[in-house]
Amino acid sequence: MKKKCVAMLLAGGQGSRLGVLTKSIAKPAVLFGGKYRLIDFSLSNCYHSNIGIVGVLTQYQPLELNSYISTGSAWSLDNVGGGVTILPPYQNRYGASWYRGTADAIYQNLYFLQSYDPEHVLIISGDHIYKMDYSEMLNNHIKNHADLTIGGLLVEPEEASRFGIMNTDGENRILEFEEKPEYPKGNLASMGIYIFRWSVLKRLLKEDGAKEESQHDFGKNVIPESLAQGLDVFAYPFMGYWRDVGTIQSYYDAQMELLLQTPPLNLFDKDFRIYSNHESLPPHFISNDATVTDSLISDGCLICGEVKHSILSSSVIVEKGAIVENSILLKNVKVGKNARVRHSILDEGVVILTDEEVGSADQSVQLIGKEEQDA
Amino acid sequence: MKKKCVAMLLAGGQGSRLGVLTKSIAKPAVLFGGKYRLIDFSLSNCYHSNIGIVGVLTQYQPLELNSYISTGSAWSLDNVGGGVTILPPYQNRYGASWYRGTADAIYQNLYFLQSYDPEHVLIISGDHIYKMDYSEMLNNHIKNHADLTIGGLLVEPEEASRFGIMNTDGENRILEFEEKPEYPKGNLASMGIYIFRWSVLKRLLKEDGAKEESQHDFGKNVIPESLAQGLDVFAYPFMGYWRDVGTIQSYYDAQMELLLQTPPLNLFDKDFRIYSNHESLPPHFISNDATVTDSLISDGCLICGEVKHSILSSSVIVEKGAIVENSILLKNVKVGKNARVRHSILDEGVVILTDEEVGSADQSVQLIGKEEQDA
Amino acid sequence: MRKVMGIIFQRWDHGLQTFTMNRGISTIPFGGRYRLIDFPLSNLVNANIHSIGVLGGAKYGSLIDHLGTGQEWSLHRKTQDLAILPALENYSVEPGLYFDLRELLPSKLFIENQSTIEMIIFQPSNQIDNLDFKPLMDEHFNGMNDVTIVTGNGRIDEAIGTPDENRRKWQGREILAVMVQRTLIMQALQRMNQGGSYDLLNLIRRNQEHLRIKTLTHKGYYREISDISGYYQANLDLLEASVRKELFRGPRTIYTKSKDNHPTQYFDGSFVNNAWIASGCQIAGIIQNSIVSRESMIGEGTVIKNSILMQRARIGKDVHLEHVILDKAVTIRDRTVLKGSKDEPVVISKGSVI
Amino acid sequence: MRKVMGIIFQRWDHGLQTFTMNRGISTIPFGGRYRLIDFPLSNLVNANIHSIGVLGGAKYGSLIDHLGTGQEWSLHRKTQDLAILPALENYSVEPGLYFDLRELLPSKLFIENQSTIEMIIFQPSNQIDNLDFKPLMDEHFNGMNDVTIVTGNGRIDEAIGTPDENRRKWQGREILAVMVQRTLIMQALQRMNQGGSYDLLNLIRRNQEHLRIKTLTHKGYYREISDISGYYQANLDLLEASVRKELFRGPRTIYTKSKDNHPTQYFDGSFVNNAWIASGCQIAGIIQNSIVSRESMIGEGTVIKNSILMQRARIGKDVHLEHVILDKAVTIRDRTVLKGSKDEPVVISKGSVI
Repeated sequence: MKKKCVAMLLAGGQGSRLGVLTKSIAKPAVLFGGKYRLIDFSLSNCYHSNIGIVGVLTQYQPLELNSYISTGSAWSLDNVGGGVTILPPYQNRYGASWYRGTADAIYQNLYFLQSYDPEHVLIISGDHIYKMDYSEMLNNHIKNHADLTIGGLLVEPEEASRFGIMNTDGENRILEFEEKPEYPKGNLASMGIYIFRWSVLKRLLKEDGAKEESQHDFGKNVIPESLAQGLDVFAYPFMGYWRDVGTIQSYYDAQMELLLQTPPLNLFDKDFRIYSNHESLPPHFISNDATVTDSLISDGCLICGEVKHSILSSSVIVEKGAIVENSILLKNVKVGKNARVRHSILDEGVVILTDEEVGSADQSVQLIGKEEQDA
Repeated sequence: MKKKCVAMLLAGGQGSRLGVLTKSIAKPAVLFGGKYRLIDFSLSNCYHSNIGIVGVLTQYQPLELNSYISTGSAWSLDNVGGGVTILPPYQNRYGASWYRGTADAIYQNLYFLQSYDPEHVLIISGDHIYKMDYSEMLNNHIKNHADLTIGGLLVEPEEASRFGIMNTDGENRILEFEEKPEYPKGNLASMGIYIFRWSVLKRLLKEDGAKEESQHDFGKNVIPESLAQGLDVFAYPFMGYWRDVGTIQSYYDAQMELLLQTPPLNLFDKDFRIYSNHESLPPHFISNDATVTDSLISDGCLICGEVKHSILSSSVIVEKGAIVENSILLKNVKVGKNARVRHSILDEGVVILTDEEVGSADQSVQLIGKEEQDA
Repeated sequence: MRKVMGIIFQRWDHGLQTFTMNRGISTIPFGGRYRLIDFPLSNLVNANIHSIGVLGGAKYGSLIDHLGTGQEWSLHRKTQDLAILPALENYSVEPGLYFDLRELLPSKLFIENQSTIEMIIFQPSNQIDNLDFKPLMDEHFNGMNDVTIVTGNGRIDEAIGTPDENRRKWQGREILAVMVQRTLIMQALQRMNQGGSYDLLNLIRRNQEHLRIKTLTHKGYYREISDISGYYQANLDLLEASVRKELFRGPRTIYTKSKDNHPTQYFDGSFVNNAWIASGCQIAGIIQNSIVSRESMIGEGTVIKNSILMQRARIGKDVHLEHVILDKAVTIRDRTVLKGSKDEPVVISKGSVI
Repeated sequence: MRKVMGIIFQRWDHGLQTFTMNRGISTIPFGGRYRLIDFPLSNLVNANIHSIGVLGGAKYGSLIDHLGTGQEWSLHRKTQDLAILPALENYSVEPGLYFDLRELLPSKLFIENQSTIEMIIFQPSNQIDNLDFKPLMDEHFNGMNDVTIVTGNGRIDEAIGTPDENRRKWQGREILAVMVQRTLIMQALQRMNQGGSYDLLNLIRRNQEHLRIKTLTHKGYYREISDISGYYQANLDLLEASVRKELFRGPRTIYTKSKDNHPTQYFDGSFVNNAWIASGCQIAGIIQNSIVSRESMIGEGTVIKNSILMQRARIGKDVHLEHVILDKAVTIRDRTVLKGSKDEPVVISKGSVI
């Protein structure tokens, strides 16, 4: 059955700069804002964009991610004859191979795309925080008769060298694309969101797959090649909220913004909801001895101490006399009596003992994992 | 949460002796009896045995199999806090590796088992045709205080050298295990169904994983090692219907048995149903020009010719004047006008042209795939 | 994206009472594996309408069982795509009304809350067709219509007739669906407390001078199922290749709750001709010009002609059935003979043993 | 494996009518995110009982919406684990009966068909407890009982009382559940056409000489919810650590339809104490000794004490609520003051704007 647009979501990344947070789970499965996982944003965007078929490419520590995504029903993406399909690396009669890069991951699953034979293919990743209706970008792509359209975001000029930078003409046609340039000429950065005409993508990937010297990466190989071939490549400037949470500091900052009186990312918004495959847990309980202020508290928490300007994921316990400030506590963290936690991120299941102190207001954010504790 | 028994289903096999049938799908995904896939039998057995947690290990061409299994809801196995989990090979921070053998596949997923910390682990494969209540075998295993119990079947003595043969004492304790012996001493064959005490399995797999010379296979390495260590290893003799459909001939024969007036495997039985993740299709239609006798016909078929002693999967078309005899037609096969199909297996999507003749009563069963046709 | 709501309502079941002792009209089995509601519901789903209310009525058990969470129709529980709307207590559908808006009163909030909805499509639950609502909706919106009425084309209308010639007609044609701007429905529901009219069609007729009303004609196949003979004929229509093709082989699927049955088994000596046969049957006899539903068993020497068998028929040996309709789970003993006529088929009610 | 069936029935809702205008008693919200039926239903699921019938009654809309296909309770559609059983048309539950078997008549087939079932557990839908049926079932089967009656322990029974002292008692204690061999229920249903008795408890009393009847006592927490003050008190019980622990932190989960909400946000200046608070709330005010359900908003300067807020309360600024129960989606304007007493809390009905 022919489809207009099918999405491929790259969810294989390790995200090694997030340290212990990605020790046993892939980056798209990292918790955010108390109850979400990073991939919720891309999958919810697909739902709101009316994209009914999503292939999710996994490779690194996929167990938790796979069972989290399941059939996609949490994002209303479990349609008859479509929905979410998880695409791990696989073995066929010619052998077995891991995904060697973002482009190779799609290349190895061309047969999946072929089975839907879409007109266009949307390629996104599962580790950015944003709300975006991809169907507007698709309309733009179609209107321009583009072979490739790249989502772009204006970044601070001093940050531009961290991104792929697109230099465009007045009609958003991309004249030049530089991956992480030392001396950027502009500040329109690629968001890693691509819409390809399917026939073009198929050809480009086959060509790229045959090149031994290629790193099989969209930013480094396929995009520059498209421009070199003189294809019609356009940018689609995106004006909304967007955060890359690839480092501990950016992961911390993006979450703390949720505590503002009017957060730039409104997760209470009913019109563009971010869905998640949440656990079913009882309400949280705040005891007689507790104080909670300026915080996000999830289901199943038991708060008997003081919680200030912090985000608590589900089933966190804060015992009597304990103080938690400016911190992010992931699932099942336990803070013992009279302990003090400041300016820290505590990974799932971390236990802070009675009277223990972690973090301080002066240092940079401290990330504490279970392993560090055991060591 | 601690569980009594968790099942691990090995579904990574290629089944290369089934030729084109497993070109693009794994053996457990091969069609059987019109609408089933081989894995339906093991998964339905799990449901009837009240085993709520099943890890499915996939590796070879898993796409169709993964989406077929989905959440396990087709077998009522999608329980909160359990159900079916698909376990593909994966990458972690130490690297990536494919499953090197049946034992290695379980070894690489010990953390999955650890998360349930069961008392016992049932290991089964996804490519045999049988109905079995594993809970009876489990009770037996517990009653014997066994470290390992192996499902066993009496086979014809002349076939014994194709199997792992167990020589037992009067109480079913296994004294000796020989993998495919040239001169078998008995005829109690291993069905490849194992129940291990979890603590013992964990230790054996860790030891086996460390041995460089091991093929990491249960039959070749782990079972002999258990006996060598003097563990309590018992056989559980199974008396019911069981078929291995690893060759074209056995695949054909097992299905043709379904057409007997009283088939040895009754799939109309309501008390021990075999479930499948079936497609939703309209009824089949038998036209004025058709004759259908002694056959199984699936949903969505359109029969205008003659069908005798054959099994038709869904959406097969048999045009006017065509004759189909003693054959198995998989999904979406089309037999053109006045064509003749005898003693053949036609793979999914095969088209037989007008007036074409395939197969003959004298030859052995002929398997026809799309590729052979195109060539 | 979610601008249109669909509402499917129960109809007066007087002509079909043998079938509606324990079920609403919307869940009468049809065509071997479907229920009547599958057709209007699939019409909505195929037009990408993801906000659907189904009037449940008093005998709602089979409806709940059939619809489940709507999964089979790609309707999702999380985004609240499908709701079974309870009718007023002690309320029963009246004859002669196109759609009684009082039925919607307990669900006023359901309509009120979905403030982004612009237009509502009303369809009856007892109609067999495969309507393409997409172009109809385009015409409604592009024409800035207040009301768009979808009618059948005259010829079929005259051919089948209806028990009450005055109802469900517009400009002399039978009405298949009505599209109305949501604001008009909200107004009508508000005014009802003040004694306003409550039949949707009367309401439209009465206000036709103030409204922009257009009529569109569906050229394809349709049948209204309001009595036994209409039910019988609509089933037998499925033996026509053109009808099967339009309903089941076109681009728009008719979805239903599917059952995981074994393929149908034909034994030596069976002889089947011009028949539409669902899964899970075991057939040893002769079947001609008939519809056989799931899990039916037909014994040796038995002859079944021009008949409709609903699910789980158990037919013994040497039985002869002609022009017969069997409701679900009927058992017919060996050597029984039942013969009706084309115009008056014999009807055997659910669970009977004959 | 599937030897036991559970049936959950509606109760007379006279004392709770402010809550049951548009819903049955079984779907009254409780404890921030639950509905009453979650407790008996989870009790059955936790005992591995996978054949459950729930009486739907006339106001079944919220029940269908809440139960869906039963997924959240690990009940499966394919193996037909959960059925919503329609009551007789125009039938309403009478007071003073333990369980009126007439309600089961339309579902006779549901019980008849499941011939492998040996025993049926009957539970009311308006009871808060976390019963472990496994040992109770063992005692029933091992003792070869015909009937096993599960009662509360006396002390709590005397403490709460019931509007009608004569009903739902056995040997002076309140009845939490009754287990009856299926054959006895089948017989009773057969005889009902011949004018037999129809109250399950009367039936048992009348035949007690011929039956093997045992009584077992549940030592843990329970509350029957039959009037406003009982409802109020049972909610506030959740502020006790021991009750929370027994109901929600033990080995047996209470399942419910869960909602995918944002975590609750506390703003600067909020002050919350001894409170049970569900997800999706935005809290700027002061809350003490209260239960706050999902998606409630509490404005600055507002004080809420000893109150129960159901879902989607919208409370403005500088409001003062004490001993108040708000049904779903109530809006309270700025500076409103509402005060009830412990024995007579103020109750505001669904959707009100005050």
